[in-house]
Amino acid sequence: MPTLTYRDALRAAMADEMERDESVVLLGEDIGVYGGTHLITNGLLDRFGPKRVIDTPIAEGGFVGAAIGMAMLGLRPIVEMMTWNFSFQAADQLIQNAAKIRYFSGGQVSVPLVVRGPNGGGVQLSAQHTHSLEGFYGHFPGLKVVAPATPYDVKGMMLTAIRDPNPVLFLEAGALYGTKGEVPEGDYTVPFGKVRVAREGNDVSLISYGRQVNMLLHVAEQLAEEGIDAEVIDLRSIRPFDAEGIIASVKKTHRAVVVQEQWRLFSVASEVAAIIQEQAFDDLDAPVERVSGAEVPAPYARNLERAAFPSENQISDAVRRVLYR
Amino acid sequence: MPTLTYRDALRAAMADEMERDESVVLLGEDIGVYGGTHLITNGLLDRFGPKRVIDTPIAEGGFVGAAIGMAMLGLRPIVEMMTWNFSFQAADQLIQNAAKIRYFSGGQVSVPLVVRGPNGGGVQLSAQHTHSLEGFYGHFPGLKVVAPATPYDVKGMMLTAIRDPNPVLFLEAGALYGTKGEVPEGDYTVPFGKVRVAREGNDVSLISYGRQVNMLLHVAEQLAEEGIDAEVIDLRSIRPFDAEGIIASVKKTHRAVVVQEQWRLFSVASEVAAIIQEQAFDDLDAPVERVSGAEVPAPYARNLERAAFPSENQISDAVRRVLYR
Amino acid sequence: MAVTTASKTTRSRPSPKSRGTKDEPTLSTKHLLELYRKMVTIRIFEEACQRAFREGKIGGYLHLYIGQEAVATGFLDYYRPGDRIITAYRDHAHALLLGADPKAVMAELFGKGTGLVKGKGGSMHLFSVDQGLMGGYGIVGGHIALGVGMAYAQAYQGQPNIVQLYFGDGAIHNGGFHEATNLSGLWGKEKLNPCLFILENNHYGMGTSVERATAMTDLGAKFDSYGIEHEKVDGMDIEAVIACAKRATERVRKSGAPYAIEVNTYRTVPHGAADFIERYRTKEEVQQWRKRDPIGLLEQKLLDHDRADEEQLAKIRDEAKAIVDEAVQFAEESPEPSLDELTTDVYVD
Amino acid sequence: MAVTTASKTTRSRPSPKSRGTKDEPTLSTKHLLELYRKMVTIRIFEEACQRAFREGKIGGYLHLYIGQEAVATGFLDYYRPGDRIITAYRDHAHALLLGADPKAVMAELFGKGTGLVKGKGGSMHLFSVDQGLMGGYGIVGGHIALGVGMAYAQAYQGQPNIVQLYFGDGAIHNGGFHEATNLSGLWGKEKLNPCLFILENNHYGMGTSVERATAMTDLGAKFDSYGIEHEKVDGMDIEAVIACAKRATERVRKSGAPYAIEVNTYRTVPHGAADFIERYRTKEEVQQWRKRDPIGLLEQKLLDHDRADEEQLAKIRDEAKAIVDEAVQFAEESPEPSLDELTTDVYVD
Ligand SMILES: Cc1ncc(C[n+]2csc(CCOP(=O)(O)OP(=O)(O)O)c2C)c(N)n1
Ligand SMILES: Cc1ncc(C[n+]2csc(CCOP(=O)(O)OP(=O)(O)O)c2C)c(N)n1
Ligand SMILES: [Mg+2]
Ligand SMILES: [Mg+2]
Repeated sequence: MPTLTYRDALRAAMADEMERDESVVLLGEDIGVYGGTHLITNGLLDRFGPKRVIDTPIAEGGFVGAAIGMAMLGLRPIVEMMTWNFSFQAADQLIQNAAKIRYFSGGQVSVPLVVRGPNGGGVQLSAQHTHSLEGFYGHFPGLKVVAPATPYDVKGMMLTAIRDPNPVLFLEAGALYGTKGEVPEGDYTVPFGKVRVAREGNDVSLISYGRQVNMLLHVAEQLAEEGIDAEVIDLRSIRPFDAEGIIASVKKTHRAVVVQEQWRLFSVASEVAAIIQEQAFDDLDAPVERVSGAEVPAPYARNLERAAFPSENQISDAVRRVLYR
Repeated sequence: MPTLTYRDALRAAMADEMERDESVVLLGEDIGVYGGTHLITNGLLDRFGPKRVIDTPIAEGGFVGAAIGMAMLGLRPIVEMMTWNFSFQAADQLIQNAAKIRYFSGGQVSVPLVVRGPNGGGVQLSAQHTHSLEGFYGHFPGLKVVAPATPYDVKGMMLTAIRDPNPVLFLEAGALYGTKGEVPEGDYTVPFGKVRVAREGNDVSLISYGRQVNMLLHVAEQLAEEGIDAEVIDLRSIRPFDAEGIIASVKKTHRAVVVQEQWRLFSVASEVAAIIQEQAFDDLDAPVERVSGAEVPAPYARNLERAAFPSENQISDAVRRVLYR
Repeated sequence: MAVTTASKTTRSRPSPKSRGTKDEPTLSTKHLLELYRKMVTIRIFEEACQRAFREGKIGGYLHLYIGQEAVATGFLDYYRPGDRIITAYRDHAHALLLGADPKAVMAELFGKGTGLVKGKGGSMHLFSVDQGLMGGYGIVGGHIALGVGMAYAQAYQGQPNIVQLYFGDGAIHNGGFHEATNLSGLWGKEKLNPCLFILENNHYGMGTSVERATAMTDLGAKFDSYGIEHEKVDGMDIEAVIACAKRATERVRKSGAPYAIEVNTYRTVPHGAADFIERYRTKEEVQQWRKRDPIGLLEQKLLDHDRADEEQLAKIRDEAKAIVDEAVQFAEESPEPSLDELTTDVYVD
Repeated sequence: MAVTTASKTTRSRPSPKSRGTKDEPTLSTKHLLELYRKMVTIRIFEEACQRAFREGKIGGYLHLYIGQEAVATGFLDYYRPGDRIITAYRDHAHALLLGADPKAVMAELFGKGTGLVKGKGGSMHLFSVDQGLMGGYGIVGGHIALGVGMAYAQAYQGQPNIVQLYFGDGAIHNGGFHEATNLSGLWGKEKLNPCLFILENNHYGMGTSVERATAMTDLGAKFDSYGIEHEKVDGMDIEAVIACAKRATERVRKSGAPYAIEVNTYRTVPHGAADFIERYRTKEEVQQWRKRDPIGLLEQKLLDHDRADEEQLAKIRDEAKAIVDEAVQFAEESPEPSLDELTTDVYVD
């Protein structure tokens, strides 16, 4: 199987579907002439022309709203958020329109929209440019929210997203754009709502999504040396939320550590812990541990930023705690 | 002690503080000439004049942003969100500026801002006008988020909010504006970050905030007839989040039911359940139960809306489950 | 608020001195009577809503179109199959004019399962997609970008259709207006935005007058910032609206580019059916505008120029009343939505 | 990108034919040399940042002011104690001109505890409140309303001060601009908004030219929608900027009402220090603008009119270079922030 970067796999999915389906159009800031600030859309303007690769002014609310209108008439727009940090300016459109129009129209319209872009931190972008918004948007029924962690998944999930008749928020891990992995050529899809067992294990379930999954795999290797056999669960999709997949793992391991870059309060990890104690209460041998971002806006300085995000040590310490070691 | 409505107690707090402190100004849509669409600011324009009671155009992002700028120079603006449903248009200002400026300025500025208004549903306003956003905003460090449930608290907490040097999102339960309660005259404050034990009990902790607290008190009375002695905890403040207060109650009752109007995923109830299993794991005799709003945009029809929100039956059933009755 | 019943309507006819109807009508009698029937039906429908709201049969927010009937009636006279209509929450008239069954519209307001959107949306969210109504929306400024996107899609798909995008004077100060109209102007340069902006300037956003919302009160001129040409029209004179609508819709259809109309109109009822105090405007002001009531003016014109007699008009009003009464009865008798409906239409599965 | 070093700067002086410096300078030699020193210091500072970024000593986003020096240098020449300055993320020049210690500014970019904001904000978030700098902000359109609110607060508190509010051509299409400027115009009618809008039109928002962002490219004229008067100025000619700044700041200070300047300028470096490909503009275009480099133009003027000789200018550049070198050394040697700083400044306790 060919190996591709996360970036190229993402581009391949969009380009392939644009070849197949005239109704797919791209909108966003500097996605055309500039080539995309993260080069995700590089070359697509030349291939598909300005009617389908639409450079927009800096008006997130406006072009997301316009894309919703396009989707209501049967186009399949893919909107690039240059980064998800700018999506707060489009929150009204995403939450009040995209998520709800189907419902308050009594099912008369659908909104086959994809909004995608990088999120998460790690490169010193500081407070306004560092957010992990899976839980923030995942709260709203009517939206689907996914967070692929591998080149394989990003292609398969993007194809699923474009073909999904519902609005999909596609939160990419910007830090992973350059990472490589095996990616089949041609058409394949990865369904939403099913976790991925990234590593099988019996002693503890390490649960996360996006870029932390790689960190968990690395921690799992280290733990193996201590004789701890960790299972790594990649949530993949935040809404729909695969409680079953999580519970299946915990019923096997009886212990769980949930890791996320986002803040702890009212977050994805809160839900994972809540669901586990709800549905696997008697199987739990220890409280579910959470390792989250520090409860501060993201700092700029390298050392502070490092301290603000989950570290491998924090994770392995949490693992030892749930194993009472 | 005089009895006041929630509405009048709220107005009294703002008016009293405006008398005391020249730096307090009000901004919002139709808060002046119109008297406030919920009459919260009724009469204040005549008392304090148009420089301090500022009617704004329909530009939530603009006037919240302006209020942040005012606060940075030492004013103490209180912004009315006609309803919190409109705050998505100001989400960028609240999350990117109000919450973070102090941090990314290295502590050089503070933002003594209050943004207040009704939230929650129950009067058939349907999908775009029915949200309970405590968890949504509570996720962000730098903000304080509170949700008073009684006339006594709404006055005491508003005074705390105005005097707080940090941005405070004050989420009122619109459905409670007309409810009456004892409210001391003059100056008193209710601190943030401490739960209120609305009813003492030993068998189970019923935990919520805002308008559901009254429902819980009513359910508790009914349960008493079944010989179930329920404690009712009013969270009062969502960030800061009083884990201690919650844990203290659960260590006594060993059982908890969390109730909220907002959606279940990534919510306040998720966090309450997560915290309890984290900090009171061995004290729990049953999984924490959650009763939340249905995972749908709010419907208009009366019967559908009723079905979309937590009911007394759902709550008492949950109580019986945690008591294995 | 004094409810103008259908019969009272005639009384709100202007007194000779204030007559604006000297010149011959330009439209055929048939056409004029048809427009009269439409406007009267809307008026009577809205008045029935008002009563039902008072009786607690309609919940939530209810925004009536009373006083503004000539606007949608005129512009939608140039609706062509395939055109898309989008507006805010003051949307009953648009649905009725596009041919939605008054029974289904009223049932929606009553929150019944037979409602236009199954009782899920209520007054603010009327949709009749097959008839071109892409919705009523409740967030000020929020629907404008949607209309601009629809216009792009129509052009992209090579349809000969346009979007009629209605919004209020209060929405023009919202960032949503600015961002969307700028996109429309930009895309219009490539003939990719056949969008007709219809700014219903009824002089107030809730209780805030235009003068208290902006330092630049020539609202139509705000389209200059986006390279979108515009004109103004008297929204109380149905013939003026018709003439404007004809030109404007043809222009947009031909050019594929946006165009804007500032309609000078007035709501002679409170902002919402729940409002009663109106400190923000005087009774006199409302009275003055009532003299230019679009239905009253048309009646005057029809009578002055012997295009119709009292009897004909009364008959039309009675027919309209019958339709509305039937709609109310249907709504009353319709069942609530089934509880299964709670969880449907959240996602397309 | 070819970095213009201070010495190269002189070489970027316009060739005789393109000379825009025929007429006598209007400012005193002392003043001109002071302005030269300021602009050169900014230029050399930015060039040092560029190098440090390449060496990985500066992280995150880094936006340089190269080519635009005359704008902030001119307008801040009329800064008065108590005035408030707010801008976007291209903010190094503003901090230096307001008197922030270059050492602290550079240390901030290096993410050190001795930084202007303790290493917490980085390049995009420079604050020096005591000197009037109310921040650099990273969200396009997001800071404009803040400046308008500050102007209100100053008037409310009866201070004789104004706000200088800087933003870019890309921000003007954002709803944040529309809502904030409308409030400014409205509040200005009551003398409650002494705000000077300084639109730095460098012709591109990242890679998107003004022509590709709006159908109406006279950006200054967009202020008409808000009842705010405006003018344009050549941002490459420091004397023109100074003359404009004098008038404009006095006007706003007197009137308590907003006023807007569209500054015609250009960034002769890529949008961000990390960018290298620039498909969106031609080398020729950049070269043309380099001929009107504000520093080069001023040098030319000084020399043509014998206000200074090469030697003097070289000396000023060397002094500036020494200051910047010292700042870099200080930044290098400064310690990282203490880890306790992670959790401070989240709330005022
Ligand atoms: C973003 C937002 N803010 C506030 C409101 C509350 N609100 C509903 S209607 C309205 C006035 C709108 O006025 P206008 O646009 O002129 O329409 P009209 O009611 O006059 O038809 C307001 C402020 C809202 N729905 N959305
Ligand atoms: C709301 C938002 N969207 C997108 C971005 C990404 N971005 C950063 S700078 C920039 C261009 C801004 O251009 P302009 O306002 O002209 O300022 P300039 O960089 O030219 O000084 C963009 C799109 C952002 N910071 N904020
Ligand atoms: Mg209006
Ligand atoms: Mg620019």
